[in-house]
Amino acid sequence: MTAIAPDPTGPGRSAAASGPGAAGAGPATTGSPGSRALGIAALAAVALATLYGLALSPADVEMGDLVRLMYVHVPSATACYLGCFITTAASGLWLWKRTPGWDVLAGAGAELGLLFVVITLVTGSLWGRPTWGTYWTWDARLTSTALLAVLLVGYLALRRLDLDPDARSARVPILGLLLMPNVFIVSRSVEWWRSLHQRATITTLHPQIEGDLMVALMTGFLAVTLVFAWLLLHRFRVGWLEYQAQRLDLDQALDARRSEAGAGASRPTGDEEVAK
Amino acid sequence: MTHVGYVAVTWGLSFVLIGGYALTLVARGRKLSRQVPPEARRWS
Amino acid sequence: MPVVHLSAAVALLGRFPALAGVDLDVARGEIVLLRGPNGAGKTTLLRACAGLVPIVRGEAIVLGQDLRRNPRAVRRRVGLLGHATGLHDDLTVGENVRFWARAAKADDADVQAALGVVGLDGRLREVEVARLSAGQRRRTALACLLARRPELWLLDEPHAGLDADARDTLDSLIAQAAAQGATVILSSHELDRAESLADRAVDLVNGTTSPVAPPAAAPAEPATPVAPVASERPDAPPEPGDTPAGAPEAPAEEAHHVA
Amino acid sequence: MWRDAALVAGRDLRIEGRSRVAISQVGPFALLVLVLFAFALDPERGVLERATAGLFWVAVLLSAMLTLGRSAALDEADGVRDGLRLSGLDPGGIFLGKALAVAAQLLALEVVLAAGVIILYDAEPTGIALLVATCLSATAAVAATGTLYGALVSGLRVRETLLPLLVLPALAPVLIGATRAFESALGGVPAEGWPWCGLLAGFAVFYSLAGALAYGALLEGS
Repeated sequence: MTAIAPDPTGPGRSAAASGPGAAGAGPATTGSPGSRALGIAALAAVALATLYGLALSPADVEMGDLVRLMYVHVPSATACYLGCFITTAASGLWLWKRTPGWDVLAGAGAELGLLFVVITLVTGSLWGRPTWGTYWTWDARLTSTALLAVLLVGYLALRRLDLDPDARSARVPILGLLLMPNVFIVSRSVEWWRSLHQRATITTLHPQIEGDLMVALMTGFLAVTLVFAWLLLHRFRVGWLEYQAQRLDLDQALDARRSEAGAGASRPTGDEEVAK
Repeated sequence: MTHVGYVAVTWGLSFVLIGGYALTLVARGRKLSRQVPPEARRWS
Repeated sequence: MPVVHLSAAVALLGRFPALAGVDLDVARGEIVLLRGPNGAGKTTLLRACAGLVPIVRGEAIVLGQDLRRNPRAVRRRVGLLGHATGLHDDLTVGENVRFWARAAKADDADVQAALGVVGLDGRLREVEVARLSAGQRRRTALACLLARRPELWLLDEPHAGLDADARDTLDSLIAQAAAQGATVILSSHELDRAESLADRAVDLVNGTTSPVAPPAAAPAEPATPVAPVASERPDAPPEPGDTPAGAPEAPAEEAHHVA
Repeated sequence: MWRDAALVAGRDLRIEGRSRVAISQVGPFALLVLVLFAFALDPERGVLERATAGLFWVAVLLSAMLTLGRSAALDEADGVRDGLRLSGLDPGGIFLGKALAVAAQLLALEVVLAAGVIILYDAEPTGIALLVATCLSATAAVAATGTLYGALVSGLRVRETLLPLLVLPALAPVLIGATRAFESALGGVPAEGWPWCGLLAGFAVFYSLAGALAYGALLEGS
């Protein structure tokens, strides 16, 4: 997260600063020495989490080995909320500062949010099948997560339509700004709704996790956080490149416009003062 | 280990989804990097 | 202080620079005609003066307000008659004019007067706009503009679709408004009519105020086809001082056309 | 601002009254949805009676999509948006006016639908005050949210399909709250419904404020 230091005027400047002299060297990628270090750390954390989550930690007393799903599921859910939060915060900052970097960051957050919400939903249903005997139940958390996925799909659908960065209207950032409040209202009301009827069927979703299991969960968090940061950094840079590639070179376009052939005056350009 | 299938599918699918997304990101980054002048890529 | 002062103004439609450097100064009470072929940027220039298309480069002062900073302060004092009429099909003529007039805080007397001037105060007043002819729609739109009493009139081909009588009425309205201190910028393909109405004309070519050749030089130039000159001028928007340098452009274009 | 809101609301309602789309199409559509529910859920098994509150609000939401689409389309005709930008009307006022016009139409629709569920589904209202309060606050919530989202998608070619995708998930809390409140009022314990009614009112206030603040920026985008 901090690696990208959302600085719209100089995205990735911190990463560039960490590797002076790298300019122009190597193939053209979105990678930088900073992002490579982050990537290595993320891969190491993933390896550690896999080791702990699948081998070193014991099975849970109640859930058995199904607890190993939690090490993916819970950090993913956190990551998707983090993505939504980034989108809302960056949208607000775009509306305030109007610099393109914030808009790119808002899009990156939403896309990562969607990726992790899909993982959350899939792992949640996979956990539900052996636990409740069904892939889907109208549990408050599952339902509000599904709605969150739809909200993200809607935001990205609007975003896809409104691509032109120079003529960008405020509608995408306003929808992005509404994302987090919507997520909050939806999840609160859904939880209130479900708690009235089903007496806490699913409090076992987050059972007491202690000891080695806690260590495994923490390595899961670490891995997902680092992976999230790496993905966000690269998604931001891809978005920035898209912005640069699409950005109108105004000087060039103006010259082209002034020298347009064939559209010249079809009339004598006579006196400026027209006889009255 | 109980429920091996569920555990394997969960972890495997997560790896595939995140890894696939990461690969597409890198590929998109490479493609776009060639279209954009180097000074636009302030990180390299 | 001029009512409209544009200097090297650039405006984009999407990613297309519809205005690529416009210099324009219009004094209070003037009637200025915009000339230029299709696609020259006349409509965009009028809409930009109304604050509907943002000016992204250059200076733009309209009615004493900086258009780039504060377009909303300009808009309510401007009347725009464009290709789109801004009318609601399901409302009658009178209801349409009253809605826009009341939005601009004009009263019903203004509405009545405006409808009378354009000849829509009779039976047509109660007719839904959907059932009007194109010319009647434009007269309704003109009534909306009149009722708002704008200080700056921006008329985009106001003569189009009007019959001869209505054109005469429109011309006398424009002259009358200018005499009372309103400022008018219009574009028209009815050049004879518009040129006799306007105090002066401004030529717009390829989104820029094309430099005007001296009167004697224009017809006398030999018809030598020359490649458009503008591409050889890497300097940005034409400054007022650019005019002599760009002078050959106009005859060259003309020669091109003749050939 | 309120003067501008009244002016815009008057315009929208006058146009709707003139074109009669609300009466001749949206209302019958809503009743048709009620009948379709009856086909889908066998009336003999008592499902309809138990689901009345939910079906009522689903029918309202589906019909509201049509009303909202029409409300947004009004400002896209022939330069009307330019006219609004030039008019000097307060953007917040325009938003409130449009939302008020939508709310008035939805309230009329709800009266028709209420008659429909009483006749077709044999519903027996017990808490009239709660019913009315729920209708008012839920309608305000739907109108404010829908008008804001209508402006978000205005001018896009895919407006009609994108609007439901964006607005329906955001309105999920309204559906939940209004349905629970109605269940309490239709044979339940009315006291249990009032907190839901409060949620709806809060939702309506939030979106009214958000819309009034955001509408100016949305009107600017072409």
